[in-house]
Amino acid sequence: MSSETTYREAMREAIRTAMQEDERVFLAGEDVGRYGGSYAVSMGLLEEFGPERIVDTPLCESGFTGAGIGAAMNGMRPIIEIMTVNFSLLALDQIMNNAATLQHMSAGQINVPIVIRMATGAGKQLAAQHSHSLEGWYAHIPGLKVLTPATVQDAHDMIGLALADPDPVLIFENALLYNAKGTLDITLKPLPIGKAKVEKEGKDITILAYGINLFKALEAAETLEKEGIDAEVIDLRSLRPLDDETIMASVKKTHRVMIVDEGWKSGSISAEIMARINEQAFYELDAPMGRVCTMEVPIPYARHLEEAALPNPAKIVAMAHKVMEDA
Amino acid sequence: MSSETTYREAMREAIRTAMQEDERVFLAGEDVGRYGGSYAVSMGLLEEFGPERIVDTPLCESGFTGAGIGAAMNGMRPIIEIMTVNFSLLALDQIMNNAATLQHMSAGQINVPIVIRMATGAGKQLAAQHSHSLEGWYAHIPGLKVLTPATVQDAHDMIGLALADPDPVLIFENALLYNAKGTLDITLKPLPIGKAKVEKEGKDITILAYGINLFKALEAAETLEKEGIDAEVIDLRSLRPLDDETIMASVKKTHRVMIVDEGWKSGSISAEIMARINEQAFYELDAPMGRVCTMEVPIPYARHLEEAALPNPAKIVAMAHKVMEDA
Amino acid sequence: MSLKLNVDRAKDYYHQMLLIRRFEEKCVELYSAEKIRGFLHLYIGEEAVATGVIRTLDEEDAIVATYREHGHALVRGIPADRVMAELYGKAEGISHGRGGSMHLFDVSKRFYGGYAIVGGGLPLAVGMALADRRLNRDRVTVCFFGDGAVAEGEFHEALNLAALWQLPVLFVCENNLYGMGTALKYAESETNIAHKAKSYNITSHQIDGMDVIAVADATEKALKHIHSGKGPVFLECLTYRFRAHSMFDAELYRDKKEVEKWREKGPLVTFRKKLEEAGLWSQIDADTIEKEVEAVIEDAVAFAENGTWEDIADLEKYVYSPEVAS
Amino acid sequence: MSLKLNVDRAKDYYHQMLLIRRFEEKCVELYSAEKIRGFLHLYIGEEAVATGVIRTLDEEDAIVATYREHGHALVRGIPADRVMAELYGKAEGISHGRGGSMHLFDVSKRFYGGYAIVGGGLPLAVGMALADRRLNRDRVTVCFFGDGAVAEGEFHEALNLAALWQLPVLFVCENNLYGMGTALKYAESETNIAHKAKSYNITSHQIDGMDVIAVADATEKALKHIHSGKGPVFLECLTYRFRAHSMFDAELYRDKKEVEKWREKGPLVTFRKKLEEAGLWSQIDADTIEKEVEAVIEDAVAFAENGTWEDIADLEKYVYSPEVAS
Ligand SMILES: Cc1ncc(C[n+]2csc(CCOP(=O)(O)OP(=O)(O)O)c2C)c(N)n1
Ligand SMILES: Cc1ncc(C[n+]2csc(CCOP(=O)(O)OP(=O)(O)O)c2C)c(N)n1
Ligand SMILES: [Mg+2]
Ligand SMILES: [Mg+2]
Repeated sequence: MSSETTYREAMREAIRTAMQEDERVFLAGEDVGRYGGSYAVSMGLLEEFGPERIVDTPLCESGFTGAGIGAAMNGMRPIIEIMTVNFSLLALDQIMNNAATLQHMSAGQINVPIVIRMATGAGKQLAAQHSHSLEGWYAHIPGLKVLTPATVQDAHDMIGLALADPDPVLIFENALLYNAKGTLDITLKPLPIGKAKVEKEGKDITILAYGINLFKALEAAETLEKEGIDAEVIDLRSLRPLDDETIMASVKKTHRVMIVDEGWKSGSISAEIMARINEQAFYELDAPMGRVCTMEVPIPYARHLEEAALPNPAKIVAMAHKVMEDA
Repeated sequence: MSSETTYREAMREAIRTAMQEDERVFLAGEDVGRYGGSYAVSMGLLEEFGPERIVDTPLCESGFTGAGIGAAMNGMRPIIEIMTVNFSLLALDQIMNNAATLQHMSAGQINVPIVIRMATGAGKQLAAQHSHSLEGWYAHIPGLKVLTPATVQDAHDMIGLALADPDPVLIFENALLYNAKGTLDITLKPLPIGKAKVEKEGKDITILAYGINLFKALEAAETLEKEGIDAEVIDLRSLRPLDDETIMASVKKTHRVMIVDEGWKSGSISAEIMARINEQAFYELDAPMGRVCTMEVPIPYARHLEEAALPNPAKIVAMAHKVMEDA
Repeated sequence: MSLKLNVDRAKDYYHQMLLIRRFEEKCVELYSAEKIRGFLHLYIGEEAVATGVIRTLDEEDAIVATYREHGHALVRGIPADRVMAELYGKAEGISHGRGGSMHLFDVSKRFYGGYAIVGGGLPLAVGMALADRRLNRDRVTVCFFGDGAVAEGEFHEALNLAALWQLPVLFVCENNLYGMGTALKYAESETNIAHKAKSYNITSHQIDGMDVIAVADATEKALKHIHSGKGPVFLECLTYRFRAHSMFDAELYRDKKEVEKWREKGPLVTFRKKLEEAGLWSQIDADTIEKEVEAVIEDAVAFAENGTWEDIADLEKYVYSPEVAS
Repeated sequence: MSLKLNVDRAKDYYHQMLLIRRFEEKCVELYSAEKIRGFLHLYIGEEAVATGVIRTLDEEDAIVATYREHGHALVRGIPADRVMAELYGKAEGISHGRGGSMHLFDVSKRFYGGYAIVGGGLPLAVGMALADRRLNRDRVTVCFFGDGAVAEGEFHEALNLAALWQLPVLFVCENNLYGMGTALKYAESETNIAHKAKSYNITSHQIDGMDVIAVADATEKALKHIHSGKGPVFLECLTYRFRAHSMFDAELYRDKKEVEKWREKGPLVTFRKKLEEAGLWSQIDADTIEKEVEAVIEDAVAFAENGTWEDIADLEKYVYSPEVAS
């Protein structure tokens, strides 16, 4: 039952199916309706489901995210679309202080089955205020789950997984992936939240990545292959929880690790992964771990500067060499 | 010229001096004036400087932090007090998207000499929405500097250092430290931003800490001493920039490291420090690094639960043993 | 006195207000005795607001409150012993000791907390009302907050959404003239908060928050308005907090005389006067109520004292739902 | 026509508005040619607002704008070539290619950006005005923003602060009826934005933003009011964007006919009509201005084309100030 489709359409299809199957599901956010969605994910859904279920909100990230949380507390299954992660800072109080804590504060009386989707990442020359990659940063917050679909299949499956989850789930969608094409099989049983996926097996070095960087890592792995380095590439899929098991299993096989991550380097999710490998598989390491992150600058507009700031296959290959050559 | 005083008074003294010396300095925030400051740091300053310079603001964290940034862009040297880090989430857009990026976006035409102070930390049974320790999390953001005064001397000195800095500086003050007593010498030349300080030399294991956990680490080091373990205890002082030099020098001496940090474990500043040691001093390590962080829960109200969630000397000692015994 | 005030109702109001008063007076003692810790924000002086509003609600209506919510919780019928046990941090507390004074929750009573971020509850109330509308439930969500919250952006965002979408929300602003130590005039360019609310095209009234009957009357009208589908209502209740903001407040920002003046028109005093005027006071048997209330509080303290400590092994419980622990 | 509109002034307004129009028409071409990338938000249709406001300012007055700020930058006198080079991402750009279309800065012209977070500029403007007051500088800070920003909490917080502290801020709301694809009526419970602003006790007017003279008149009055120490002023300028929100917008949310109707009252058309009525049109020599403008734009494109790329080695420059690099 598999077909070729885009990341955007896979996501739309998943939302449509969820809305058909469950009256409690609704989608709300800026321009999700009449405009068709800032990245056109919800294009056509207003016509199908009407303005009570495809809800155009005013610009008020804190207000409509908080309203989504309230709706979730009171029986609904909201999908809140924050146009991009950059604007989610305005909603952080609601996300951290309410969505993530309510269950604990109320000793389990309340749970918050909300799904918050947002576009993330740089690469479209949108400059400093529109290019953050904060998914790794959000993964710091207990009470949340943080998903990063990279493939078309996951773009589809993660909507369903997130809606089925009784707790708040954040989905980070790389804006550059919406047009990406891939195979979707809607009959497949989705890989659960919290499971990483080995995308390419290898024995020499483990490359961990998520979101768009998975593809950069795979591209780098091809180059490395030609150079005789057999890289194992893993799609993390979920940054909270992280799949320690899959990560450590790979480390035990390859004994060399690097991480690719679009967050700013200091305090990135790469750091956390390194910390965990240090804690759980230190003696398996043959060399220092490496990471390719975004340079620690507000992302500049000019293409050559933006490109220089971001991870790319060449940087990944270079880091792989460094990790391989060491020791 | 040294005297005994409290952390709170040292800070107040530094603010007073700065205001006397520079007309451009003002203090603004909720209840800094008539109430005397929620932690009484600014008690008495309204009477001395008047309401134009000790500015009570309405409750609007984003608004008054943004106004502080604007004032800094236009010639002032504002000290913005956000009552506690928990409320700073409401101001995060202004902090990350404006304060931290303006210089870069404008190619150096604008700099933002703002100082943003906030109380941080748990331990007062204030529960989930009032007990965050997000200083390590803030250290992810390029363009910011993040200071964590632990000692009375630093409580004083860091105000001056931050005000002298042309860029945005965040100061995180452990609420439990305001009453702490210590020695203040106002004639001392302050240790610069970005320098860590070896508080206790030792040869067996390096314990890195900051803020209130410095004292827990020192207490643990005493216990360890009795057990024959000679710990080196370092006060990080600044989480951005981190003082890699001092950290690596200590690692090269002790070959064993642990970090104490009140942030939630996943994605904590400890993870970043581990990542850097892995990158810069991997071969110096005799054992996996350890960390004692806050448990990954919204902080509960009940004292015994809160205590169980936080780092303490016993946990530090236990982790030190683990790091020492390994290998 | 517009309300059809019969003796039963008078007794009930008096009982509720006295319960809050005595409960919190006991809390002050227990705080000094270090049985209660953390922040403790007393509602003393403001009892008429919670009582007048909440006693007028249907049991299906939902409540979103602030950190100053002991009164609301008690009036809503959360047992005093469960509230007291929570203040002790005991496992028998209504939030199992995890929430404390600022985070009381009782979903069985549709009491949805207890929020300590000023303004943070308002969008939640909007969302709860949205859910009720979508699910065709004819319920109201009541949201309590202080005058200080009015300056926060979330106030603005929430009022706009509620008005724009004509949602069944009753906003109740407890205007006690101060946000911590900051008087309203230092916080708002327009100090008539009801007037501000009107600018969102929300039906809005400023009422005497010291008069439980006025509050109940206004609430009744507001609920009718909301049930008729005409959208949210905003009530600004003028009241005053007799005690410090929290247990750490030196009260430098206001005059003792001002406090005294307000005490004279306190909710219990005002209510008694009205009942006397109506010839009802003698019928409500204040002494009996006083004793009943004292008994309830004694029991609550005993219950809390005898409570147990939540197992430390359960610290990480309730961070994620059990079904999909990960 | 209340304004003392002489020929020089008429020529200037016409020149400014035409410059914006032609500059942006060129931008569209250059976007198709992939010389300009990222987001590009055109101001076409709204030229009268920036022109009327900014030409009335003193050079010491400061400007805070949005991502839709080419017009404001040009009218403020930032050289078209530096703006164009910025859109190309060149080192010669006014922000050295780091900012692009959404982040134009020229502090020498007191042009303080270029903000792409809707509402995010408002608190900055308040703070800038606060600084001016503290430093006894008799200056005004003008803050431009759209109708969409009105729903954001920061709008509320900023207006309250400016009014509460009576700061020298001129708020200019460019109400083009849409925030991206969301019509004002779907965004605000009260669609009269000037009315909303009044609820903060701010002097506030709704004006015809298609009429450059009306805008200039209102600005002149507003500046007088502000300089007299009477606090901020709010101008709601009714205008319309003729083009898509950005280059990615399919414009599904509005009718072509609506756009056509607004084009008929566009700022250039309106101004010409007014000048004709006043017998001034023939004197301003529109052809010459057209040619001047075209020359400026040609030069700007040539300048941008010949520009250089910022050295990649300088990527990390400007993250921290050089004095205390760390
Ligand atoms: C966002 C936020 N800022 C600051 C605080 C600290 N704080 C707690 S209560 C309070 C005053 C609130 O005043 P008001 O809304 O009038 O309520 P009241 O306490 O008078 O009932 C402040 C400043 C907070 N809890 N949340
Ligand atoms: C906080 C925030 N939310 C969403 C966006 C995405 N966005 C950019 S412009 C815009 C519409 C703004 O409308 P308006 O304020 O009316 O200005 P206009 O574009 O019409 O000039 C939106 C939703 C943003 N940049 N910032
Ligand atoms: Mg109050
Ligand atoms: Mg608009």
